[in-house]
Amino acid sequence: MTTETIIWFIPLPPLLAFFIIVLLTNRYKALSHTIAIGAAFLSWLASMVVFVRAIQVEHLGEHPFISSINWLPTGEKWFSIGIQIDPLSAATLFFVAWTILMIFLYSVGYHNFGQPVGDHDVKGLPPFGATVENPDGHKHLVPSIEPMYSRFFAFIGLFAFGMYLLVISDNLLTLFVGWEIMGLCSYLLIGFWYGKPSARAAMIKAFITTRVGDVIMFLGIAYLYSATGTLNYRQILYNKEALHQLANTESGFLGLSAASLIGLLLFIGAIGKSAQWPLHVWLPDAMEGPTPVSAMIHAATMVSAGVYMAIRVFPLLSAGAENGGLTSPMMTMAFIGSFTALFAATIALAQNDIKRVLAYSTISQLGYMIAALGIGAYVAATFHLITHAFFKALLFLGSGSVIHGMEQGVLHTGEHVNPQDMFNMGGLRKKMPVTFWTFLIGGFALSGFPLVTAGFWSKDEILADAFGNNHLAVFFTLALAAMLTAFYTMRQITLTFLGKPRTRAAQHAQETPWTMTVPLVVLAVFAVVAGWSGIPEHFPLIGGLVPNWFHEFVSGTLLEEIGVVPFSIMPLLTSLFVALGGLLIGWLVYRGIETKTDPVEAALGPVHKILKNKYYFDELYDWLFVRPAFWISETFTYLWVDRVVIDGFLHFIAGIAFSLGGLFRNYIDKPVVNGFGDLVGNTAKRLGQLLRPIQTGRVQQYMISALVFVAAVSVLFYYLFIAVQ
Amino acid sequence: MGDPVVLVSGWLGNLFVNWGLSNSWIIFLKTLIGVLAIASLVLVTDIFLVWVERKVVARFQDRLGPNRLGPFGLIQPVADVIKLLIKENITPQGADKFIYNLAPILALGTVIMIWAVIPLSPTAFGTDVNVGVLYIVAIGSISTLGIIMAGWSSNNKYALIAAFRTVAQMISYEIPMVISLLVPVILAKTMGINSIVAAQKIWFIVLAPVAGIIFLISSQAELGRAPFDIPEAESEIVAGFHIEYTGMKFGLFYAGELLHALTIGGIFSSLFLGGWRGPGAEAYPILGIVYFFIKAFFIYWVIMWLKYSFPRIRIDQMLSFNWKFLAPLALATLMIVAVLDKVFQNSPMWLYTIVMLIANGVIILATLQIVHTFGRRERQKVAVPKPIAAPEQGPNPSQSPAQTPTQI
Amino acid sequence: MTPLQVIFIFVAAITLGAAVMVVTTKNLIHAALWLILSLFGIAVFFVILSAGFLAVAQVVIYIGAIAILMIFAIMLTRRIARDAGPQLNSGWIWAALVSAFLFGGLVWLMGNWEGFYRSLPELNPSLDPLNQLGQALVSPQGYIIPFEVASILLVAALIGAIMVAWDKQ
Amino acid sequence: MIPLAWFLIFSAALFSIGLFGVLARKNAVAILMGVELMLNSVNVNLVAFWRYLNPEWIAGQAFAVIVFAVAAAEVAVGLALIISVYRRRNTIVADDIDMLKF
Repeated sequence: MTTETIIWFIPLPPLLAFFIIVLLTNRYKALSHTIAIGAAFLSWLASMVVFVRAIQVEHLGEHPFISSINWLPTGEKWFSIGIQIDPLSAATLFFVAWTILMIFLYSVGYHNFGQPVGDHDVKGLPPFGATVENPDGHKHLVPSIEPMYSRFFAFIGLFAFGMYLLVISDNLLTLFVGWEIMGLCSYLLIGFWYGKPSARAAMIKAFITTRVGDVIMFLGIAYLYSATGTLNYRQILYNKEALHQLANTESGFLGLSAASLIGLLLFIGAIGKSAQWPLHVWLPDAMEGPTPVSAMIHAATMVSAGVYMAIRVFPLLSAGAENGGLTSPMMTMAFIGSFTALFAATIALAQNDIKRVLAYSTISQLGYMIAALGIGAYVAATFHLITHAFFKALLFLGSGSVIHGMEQGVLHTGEHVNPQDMFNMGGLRKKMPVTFWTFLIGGFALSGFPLVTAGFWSKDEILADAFGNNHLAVFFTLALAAMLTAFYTMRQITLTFLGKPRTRAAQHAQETPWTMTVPLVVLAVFAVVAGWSGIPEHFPLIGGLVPNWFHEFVSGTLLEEIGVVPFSIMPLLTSLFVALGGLLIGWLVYRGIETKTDPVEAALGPVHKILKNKYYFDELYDWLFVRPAFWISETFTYLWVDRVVIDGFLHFIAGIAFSLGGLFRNYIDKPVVNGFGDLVGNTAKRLGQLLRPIQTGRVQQYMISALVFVAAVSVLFYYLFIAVQ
Repeated sequence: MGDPVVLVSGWLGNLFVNWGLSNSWIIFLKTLIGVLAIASLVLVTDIFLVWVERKVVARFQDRLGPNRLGPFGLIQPVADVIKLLIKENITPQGADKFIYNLAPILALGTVIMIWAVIPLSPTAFGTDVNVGVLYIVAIGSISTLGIIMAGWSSNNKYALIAAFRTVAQMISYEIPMVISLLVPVILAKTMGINSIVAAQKIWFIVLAPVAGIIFLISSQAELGRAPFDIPEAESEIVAGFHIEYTGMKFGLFYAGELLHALTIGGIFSSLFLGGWRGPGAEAYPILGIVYFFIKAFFIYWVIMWLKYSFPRIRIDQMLSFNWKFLAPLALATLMIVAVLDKVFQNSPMWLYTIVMLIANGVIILATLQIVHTFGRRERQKVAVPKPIAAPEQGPNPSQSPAQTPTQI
Repeated sequence: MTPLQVIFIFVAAITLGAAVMVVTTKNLIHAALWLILSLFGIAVFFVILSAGFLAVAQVVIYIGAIAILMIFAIMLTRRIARDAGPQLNSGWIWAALVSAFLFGGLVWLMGNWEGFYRSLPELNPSLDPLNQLGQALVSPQGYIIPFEVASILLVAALIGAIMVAWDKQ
Repeated sequence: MIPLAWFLIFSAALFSIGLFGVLARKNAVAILMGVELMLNSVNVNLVAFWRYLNPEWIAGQAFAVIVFAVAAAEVAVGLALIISVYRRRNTIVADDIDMLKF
């Protein structure tokens, strides 16, 4: 098979799995997950084949794998669907395939496959646990299998289809299709436990918030299409003339060029998808979904899609830039990205929920990438996208494993504690060694632990780019955010794993099954190794040991070669300092905490409260958008416009129609039409009654009447016709 | 000439011509006289038959029979007739008088009507109808009517049951009889009895013995004689359809039955035994009458022989014998004879005869083989010992249902 | 007045009288017997018309089979047969009028036909009607198809009659 | 010499009598008898026409034979129906079998 054919087939197995599970195998749990994982595996295999073939091609950026077919006629032109694997999508495909496969596998264990059916589990709520009896007659609670097990695998199958479609797409429209499919799946999976009111609220919130970004993004796509007549990447983004033309066209909006306006519109879509300020509010609430969902959608793939899209349209964003200068969309991105990075990191400081901390951390890291892109650090953004996907997926899965272990402890002891609150944990290092070590690796990678971890290399590259290109505001903001990141990461690790158990549930936590730990280990390996592909050549001591392959590969995506930022000691020292310093402070502050109070809370006072409440953004949005919307719909639209104006007009029309109808009815229908109908009907009826006695049912009388009639007719006939002649 | 029939006919013709009658009236009167003559002859013979029957049955039963009146008791039937005539004529209450009185007339009359088409000699015959065989069948069905009339009008349940039985039997056995009658028709290529007799240079019993046997058997049933005497089975329904008849009305039934047997003999001899044919019969037609009656009485004797040799069979046996054996066999014979006749119609007489004989032999053998097989199977079915009273084993079965719950 | 005419009038009178009895007599068995007499008279007519085969067939089929069958049916529905009430329905006067009108109309119609008083042609002595009939019924140039259809009809009627009258109990 | 007219008048009379029986008799068997009379009158006509009009052509007799067959079939089925009706409704009076009444 040609590579193109294989690429075409990459997204299909999960889609088929979705339909098969939904339509056929919904009742059979083992069969369903086998199909789903099998499909994921097939896609993974195809992706790996494609990836390997892609890295063997020289100058892949100039000769990508391309294939496309016409799909929808629009006048004289066609919307086409097609595939394209260039270095960027190949790299993305790599981490997407790995994380999806790992998370599929992880889901088996997370949803307690192999456990008994719960005592009173209902669909739409997380499993409560099942009572089992030991051989010695002792009854105790164990985790029970998810009631909607098959449905979960169907949904994540559909999600995987959307993600693969987005990655391999060669145009913005197909990308948008995959984008929206993922939006739908995100909605479905956040609300997977729809019995929980919080999950319902979260799913609606996520959907509507991302919809804001999507609509604007769609405007951008439409504008792009009307401006260029195509949505294909290669015809726009890798076409100097088209870019030049776009950059020199006035959009008539705030003095922006068409390229800038389109870039900004598309970027707003990315803001929604990647949960950047000010559309970040949905992501923390999305943690209501099952943890594999959080890991896959809200850490590794879907939120990365926003950044991926932004990276993909970078030529458009940067169109018109002169010699390292920044275009207006890039400046916007740099500002929003760095602001979000810091802003989310501060909120993460005050969160106690293990998953929420990671959610804010995700927002913060995505801000890093956006900021990097904003300052033109194309490769660094891509690099951080990939490493972040690995270690953040690892962290989420690790947190899921922790929660799972804690839930077992809760079930065992019967203690009513929140298994997600970090202050209820502690000392899990010995209970869950695999989870601990992998979580530690992930945490260090997130913090940017020097030299070893992937996060260090990618983050360092961003800082280096920011420093090297003299974007000092960005540099310092990101450095501060990195320090806070290291701090809250260490806080998390310390509270969760180190010290002593603060609850009985934590004492009885158990290590999770292999289906959950194996993905952790695999991802931990990538969390370390992925960084080694992008070590700058001029790095002290180890630079050049491993060639900076990643930079070479990915930068080939763009038309113009991006120069490597000259090495500078300042950002290196900074990142060393912030990472190690943050970790150290975190450990110092939180080690040995016995109570459930946060020492930082006292230190920060009212600021902590603001952080804890996420800067009151939810309340702000409520006051700013939700209530006015309610007011408009209830009072203005309904009471005034609808009831008074529209209804009044309609009632007026209806009244006229009524009186006309009455006129017709009383003067035309009733006397004329009805009268005629009744006349006919009554005549037939009376005639029938008149003739009824003839139907005696007696054959002989029938025959007599028939014969009399025949006789009469024949006599008549004779006299009329024969006798006359 | 030497033929009395022709002599008398010519003399009568001359007489009527001299009387000045028109031609058609002459034919009418001559026919009338012929009818009367034949009917009288037959009726007189009928009286004689009573003696024959009684004598023969006595011999079969190893006794003497009537022997007091006249030589060999020959006057006995006359005495019987006188006895019957002077007996009281009883008409049962509730009987349908007209039909009750009509029935015996039909019973005897139909038998006499058959003689209209049976040629006694080349010249002495009632009429030469070209559908003579069919005529015989038609008259036979009228005799059925007489019996059902008698049974119904007597207002007696036994009589009615007997009538039903008779009708069932006669209508059933009419089918093989008619089919077997068609075999001589095919062989002679005509339905006129005279022509059939004339065609029998070789007796048809030689060419078609199977048809003859079938005809004989079904005639036995038509007659209601043993083993097919179900209609009048004395031990079951007292005496059958004529239970209520006395005196000469009964006498008519009795005479009709006897005469019917002789009539069957006459039909059989005409159709299968060459009728009046015999040495010198063509030269001296009066000899033909003798030959004819010899053959007819021989068949009559065979019928009596059968009657007094066989026990009565059950009604279901009677019906299954007809529908499952006789009728299929008759159909098969008819088809085989028809085909062979068509194939060999132009071959010499000896070959034709041999082929027909062989075919009939094959039919007989095949039939015997089939009957043998089925008879054995039936016997084996019957021979399986039925479980009568199983020896006592274990607890009494009637008690076991009550015990079952406690055992479980 | 030839003897044949005398016989004709005699037989016709008996036949029509019997037919009238058939449709008027109260006792159904008697009606059946009158029917037999009437049918027998028709057989005689067939003889007069030189259709000997039909005459004999008439006796075999009508008297030997149909009439007997009717007597059986009457006996099987005996309770009705003994019903002493009137055997004509209320509309009999109409029926009589219609029948009379039909008779009158038919006679009047045929009276207008020029062949009404045609006399008897001589039969060709070389042609045997029976032989002719036999040939006509089974020859492809004749009536083989109606004949076969009639035999199929008979078989169907046989089976149908058995099925209809089958007493399931 | 018998003219054709005699036969025709005879058969017309027989037909009318049969028709009267069909129309006026109460008992279903009696109605069937009337039908038989009508069929026979037709047969007389057929044979008479054959004899008087076209003795060379045997059609009249052939049709009479077929009428026999039809009559036999009709009687067999008709009587079977009557007996069946008698079993179910315990009557063979034609006027009582009026389930098709209005």
